[in-house]
Amino acid sequence: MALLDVRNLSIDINTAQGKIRVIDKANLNIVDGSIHSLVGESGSGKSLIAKAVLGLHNENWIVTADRMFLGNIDLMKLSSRERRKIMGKEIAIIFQNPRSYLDPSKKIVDQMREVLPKKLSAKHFLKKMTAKSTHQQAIKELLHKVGVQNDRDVGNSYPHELSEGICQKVMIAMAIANNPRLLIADEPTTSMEAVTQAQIFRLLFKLNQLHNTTILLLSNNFGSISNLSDYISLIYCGQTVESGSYKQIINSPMHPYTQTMIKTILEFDENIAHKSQLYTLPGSIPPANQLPIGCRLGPRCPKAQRTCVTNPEAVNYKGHIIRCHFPTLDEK
Amino acid sequence: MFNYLLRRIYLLCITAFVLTLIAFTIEHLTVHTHFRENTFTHYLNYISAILQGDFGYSIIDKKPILATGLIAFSSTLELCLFAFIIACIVGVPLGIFAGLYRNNGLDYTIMSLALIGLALPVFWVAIIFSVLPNAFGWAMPIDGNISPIYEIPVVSGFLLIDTLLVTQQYQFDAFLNHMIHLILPSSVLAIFLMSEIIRLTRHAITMVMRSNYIKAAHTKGLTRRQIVFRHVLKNALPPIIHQLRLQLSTIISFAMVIEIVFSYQGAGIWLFDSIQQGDYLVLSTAILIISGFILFSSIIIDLLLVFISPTKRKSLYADQ
Amino acid sequence: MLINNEFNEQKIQSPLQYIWHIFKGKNIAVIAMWAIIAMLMISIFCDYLMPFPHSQQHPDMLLLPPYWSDGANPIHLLGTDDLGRDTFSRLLKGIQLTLMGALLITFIVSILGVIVGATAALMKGFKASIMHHLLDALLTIPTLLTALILIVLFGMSYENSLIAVSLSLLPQFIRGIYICIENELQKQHIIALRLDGATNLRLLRYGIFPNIIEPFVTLVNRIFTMAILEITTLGFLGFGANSEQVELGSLITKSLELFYLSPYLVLFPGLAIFLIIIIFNIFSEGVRHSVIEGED
Amino acid sequence: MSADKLTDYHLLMRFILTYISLIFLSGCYQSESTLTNSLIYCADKAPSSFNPQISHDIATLDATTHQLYNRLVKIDPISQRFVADIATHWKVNENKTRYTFFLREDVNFHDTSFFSPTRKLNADDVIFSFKRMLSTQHPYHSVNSDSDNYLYNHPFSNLVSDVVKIDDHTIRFLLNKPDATLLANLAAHYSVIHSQQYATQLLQAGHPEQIDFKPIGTGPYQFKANSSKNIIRYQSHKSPWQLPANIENLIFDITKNSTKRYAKLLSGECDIITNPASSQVKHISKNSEVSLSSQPTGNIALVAFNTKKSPFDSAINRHALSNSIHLDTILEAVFFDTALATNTLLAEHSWAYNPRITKISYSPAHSLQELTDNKFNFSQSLRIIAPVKSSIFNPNFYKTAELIQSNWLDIGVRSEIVLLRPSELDIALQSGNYDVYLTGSSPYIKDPDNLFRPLLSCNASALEGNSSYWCDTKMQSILDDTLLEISFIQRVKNYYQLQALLQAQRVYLPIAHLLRFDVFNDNITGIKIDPLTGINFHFTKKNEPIDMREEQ
Repeated sequence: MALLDVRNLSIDINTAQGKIRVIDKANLNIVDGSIHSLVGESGSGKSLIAKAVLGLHNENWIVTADRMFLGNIDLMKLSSRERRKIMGKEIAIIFQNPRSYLDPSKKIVDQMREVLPKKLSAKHFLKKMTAKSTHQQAIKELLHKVGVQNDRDVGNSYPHELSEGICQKVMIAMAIANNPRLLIADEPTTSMEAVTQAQIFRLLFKLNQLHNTTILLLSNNFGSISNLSDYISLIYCGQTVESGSYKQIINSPMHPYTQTMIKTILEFDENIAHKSQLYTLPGSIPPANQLPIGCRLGPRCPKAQRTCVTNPEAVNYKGHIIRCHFPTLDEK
Repeated sequence: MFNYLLRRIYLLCITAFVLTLIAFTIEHLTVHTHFRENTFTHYLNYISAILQGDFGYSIIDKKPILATGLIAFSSTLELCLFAFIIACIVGVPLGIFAGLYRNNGLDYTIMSLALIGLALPVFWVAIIFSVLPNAFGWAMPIDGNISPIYEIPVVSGFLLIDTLLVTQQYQFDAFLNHMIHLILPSSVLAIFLMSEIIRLTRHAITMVMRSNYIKAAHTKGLTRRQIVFRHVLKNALPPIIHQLRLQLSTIISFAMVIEIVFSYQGAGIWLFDSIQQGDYLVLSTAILIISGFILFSSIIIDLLLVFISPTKRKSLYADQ
Repeated sequence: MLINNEFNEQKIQSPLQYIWHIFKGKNIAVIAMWAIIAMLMISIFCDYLMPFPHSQQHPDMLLLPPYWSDGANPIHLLGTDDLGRDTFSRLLKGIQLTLMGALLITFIVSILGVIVGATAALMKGFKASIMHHLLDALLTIPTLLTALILIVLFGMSYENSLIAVSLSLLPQFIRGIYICIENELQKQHIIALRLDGATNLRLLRYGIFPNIIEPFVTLVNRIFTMAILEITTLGFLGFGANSEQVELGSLITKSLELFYLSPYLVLFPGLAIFLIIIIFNIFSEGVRHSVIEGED
Repeated sequence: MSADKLTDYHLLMRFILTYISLIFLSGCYQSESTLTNSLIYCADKAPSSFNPQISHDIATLDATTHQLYNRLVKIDPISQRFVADIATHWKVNENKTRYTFFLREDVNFHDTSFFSPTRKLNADDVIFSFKRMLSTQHPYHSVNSDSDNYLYNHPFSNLVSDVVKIDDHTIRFLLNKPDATLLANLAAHYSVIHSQQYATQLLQAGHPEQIDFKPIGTGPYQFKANSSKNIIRYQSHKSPWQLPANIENLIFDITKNSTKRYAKLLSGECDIITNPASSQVKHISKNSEVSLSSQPTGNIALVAFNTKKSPFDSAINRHALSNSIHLDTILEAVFFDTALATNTLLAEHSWAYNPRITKISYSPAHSLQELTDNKFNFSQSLRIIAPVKSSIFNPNFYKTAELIQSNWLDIGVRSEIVLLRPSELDIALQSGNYDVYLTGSSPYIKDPDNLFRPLLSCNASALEGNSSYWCDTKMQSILDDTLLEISFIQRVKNYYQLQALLQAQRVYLPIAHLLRFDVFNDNITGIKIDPLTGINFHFTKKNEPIDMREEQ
């Protein structure tokens, strides 16, 4: 059953030069209990989608969508108060460089107490005193769950005294405090070294397996997340070009953009000639105010034809959705 | 932490030494111009005289300058403190509102008020304020720190404290009278201080609101007011305090001007009268007292900042 | 690849033109700019603009109210003072003295400040620490106190008060410049310039100054405001202009005694000071915002 | 987002409400008890000392004469005749050379923190007080006063040869030659009675100068403290021999700025103020809540021409230049019509006033003509000097000088104004390098000799008043004979003749006779102001402020 079902979501931002359609008919279908990764180059609008889903956008964005459902809740019709409740309970999000997302002037343990479910973080003073020990216990447990063993001194220290890796773990702990149904991870590991990256991915994977929390992973590094996620969808300049299960995407990429993405993964077993050119698409990503009409890969697409000027329709091949006029259908 | 304190005190001594140098040159140029023996020995016994607290005697009333100076300066501090409290009570909330609702009606009105507050010449506003109560018919006193009816023996120099020590004779009348005398001058000083605080708070709040941890707080589902009170204020405070410390000397010079208009017996009047009567020895003592205080309070504020904001503490450890 | 002619070619403007383009957009700031120009014109040509020489007495018309209240004489636009001298021309003369004085001070302080500040920032080792400590000590003394001391040393006259105020504001400016340059020096592009073997001067010219326009404008504005306030305060306390010169501050003291008879004599100079300061502030806020917008 | 905005506006409203209520609360603070039994008098200058014998400025007189001390006799304000004070009655021998005074027995001195008397007032105290001024061997003669001070020993030194003690409560004055002005001098502000016991106590303590700064007397108020140089506190006499004063503590608050004094009166911080700025007198008279009392004083503002130097050595030049000054503008611009215009040095209310004096007429054209006839050198620039600070003679010397300068400029006579500090002024007066000197004169007893002698007599130096360096044998002889003249009518005739001569020579150009203004709130009653001896708070009563009373 689809946990998060987003159909034809488009976001217009009115800037000084007029209205720009940043996200053009994106659709996203996240299966409950799976790890769904949304891959796109930086600036392709994937964190915009996350913000739109969370309702975090500010006034001058115009969000229109045919359907945006979280389970059976219609996110479009929620008032800000209900939406805020949803954000606390149902959806959680973690960001890129985690240290800047932790309040520098507060201890970790105080920040975590804020996030604990309401019945635990008591309101009036007396209950607060007695509840202190239960909080301590809950926080200790959460930190252990995310793999932070020395929870006592991490709890009492300030964000600037912790490394990026531990900060990310603390963010994750805070996110899963209310065991949300959906955890959105917006490029959680880009600013970290390889070792901590692997740790974080293993942690996310463990969370998914043990607690069945569906994870929406936003990333621009196709290689690192591909073997982790069950479903992958690719996005380019605000248009979701292709999405499908892991096997479908890796084995039979249909959209030229997916093919190039797969080619960029370096398997070292291939014998690449010394100093040979790595494969890239010609040209570069168009700036926001000069987006090409129709399929936005148009100018750079090796198989571009005249008809690419019109917006391609999404075609579903047994769960493998593709938006291209000339998909390479291999009949295998 | 300890050697941070040590380093600050070391800096303090050097600056204090330079201050005594400046004070000595001024005294040398104005009062003791006729000294024959070379200036170095003269400077030495000047320093030894200061260390024993003997700043010389004023030619007007033959009293030791240091004593009168400290008492006068303490009432200036009272004025600044009172004005600071008023300015904070009014300025900080306005600054927060201006910061939260940037670029809409409320923000523009508050910011234009702040701009006007900064542009008003202090002595002119003091004159207007000294005539205002009479125009509106309030019986608001406009002169001196306390009505001469009350005889207050000087114990600590701070009238707020001294008036409380004489309650058996005047109950709370003296204390109340002094507070009423404080209202007008401190509200004039508060205008300047308020606009300064509003400007600083708004700047700090906008900086904090843009930071990532506020976005994270939104995602945690906290209401706007919870976010403001729990996260924004605590992080916005240190830059405000740091900026105010730099403004301390301007605040004190404005306080002195206001005192002269309201003839409020503080350092301003003390300096003004002694210069009028040609008693220039007072100048070098005034420098030492006022700048000494500013120096000392900047150290205290630094320490306060270190306690409040852990990030400052990080820069502190990193320095070793 | 595909140069589609639908999008007009963006003319690359020089940074100054770009800032000017943004500045034109802010109409309040433009109004303030025109007001400044008008005020400069007034103070430069004030001797010709004045209806009467500022010290000419009209014995028959004493203490006239300004034209809008009854019993006023339209020749004297803003009425006359107790010796029959025309308030409007004294106000113009006052504006000339105060504004010109303040502009002179700001000019001198900014030139000296930049030179000393830059050398202080670029100096290393022992010299820098001496400069730093001297600056710290000077900064703890309130500017008004320094001005008073210098007045006592030089003697009380308008020119001395200008020198005193400029000397008292210099440390503030030097510290401001010092901090700006200090922040710039940490930035990578300066290190890059240094790696190219740029001499200090070239470093300043190309690396630092173009990037510190915004703090520079704020500093100059703050120094100008403090200069105006201090000149008028010294004039008000009687240390600045002597009885001849009609500086705005001393104008207020002279007519303080007549406050109950005709309050206008005290209100007008105060309003003039306030107007000068607020116009300059609005103008500099406008410039500052356009510079900031220009950058990002 | 909008819901949060509403709640924040509530927050803002709540803040504003609290501030407004805070300010209103501060309005009603006046507490009853300390208000009615203390009186605040805002003077314009601090007294130079607390002994009218050695300092004669009006501030000292206000602070001491009626408050701290008593004299042998005093003038009854209504009947203008000499009435008993410490001396109950007195006898005079036929040729008016011996006066005998009989003293009261029940007069006791002030009992203060620094001195407590053991005996009542007797003849020794009176002898001590007068001998201090008369004999140079007296231990206190040169205390606190430079001996060559002309005003200090003049009134008595050539008037009284000796003061003799007959018994504990009677004393006798022996005069050199018969003189009618003894009683006037004894009623003057400077013949006050000090305590001899206090003097000896101070002498033993080695601080004789304290007698003039921590005074002990017999008046209704006693000196309590002089904490800062701006506040003087008095307490009512603990064991008063006269009617006790009904104000418990009297406070003198010295406020130098006249606008500030008036503002303090309006704000209730001063009950009585003296010498308001002349520009504000018109405004004060229109204010209904305060009452203005004006007393004609003998003080006169005048312009002194330096007759030693050309061009003012010739009487024609003096006449011409005096007639070219428009006195009415000076009256209006400097004194704001709060002084009496005058053509003579002597005030109208003096008994020796000569009404048949030629008026000064403002005729610039005629005086220009006279100057050119007298071959006046127009290229020279006259040097006008004046004190930098205002004084009781003239509220603003600089304004007066400016007006004279512009008047003379109209007829082509150039002049420059030089404002001098007191020390520079004395040097300029002694050296005489000035043409015109703006000054005034303030006689301290009613006798016309007290006005004319310092201005006109040859042996009076420029510092003592003769700033015109005027010495004319005829006038000198008139001055000296009238002093010894006994018959009243002859003295009047002599002074008439002197004034006629003075008007012909026009040595001084009188500008105006000054009034003494005092302003007090309506709830103050019983203030007596004598222009020569100062203010008297003995019978002053202060009932509740009027607005309080209406509320009850």
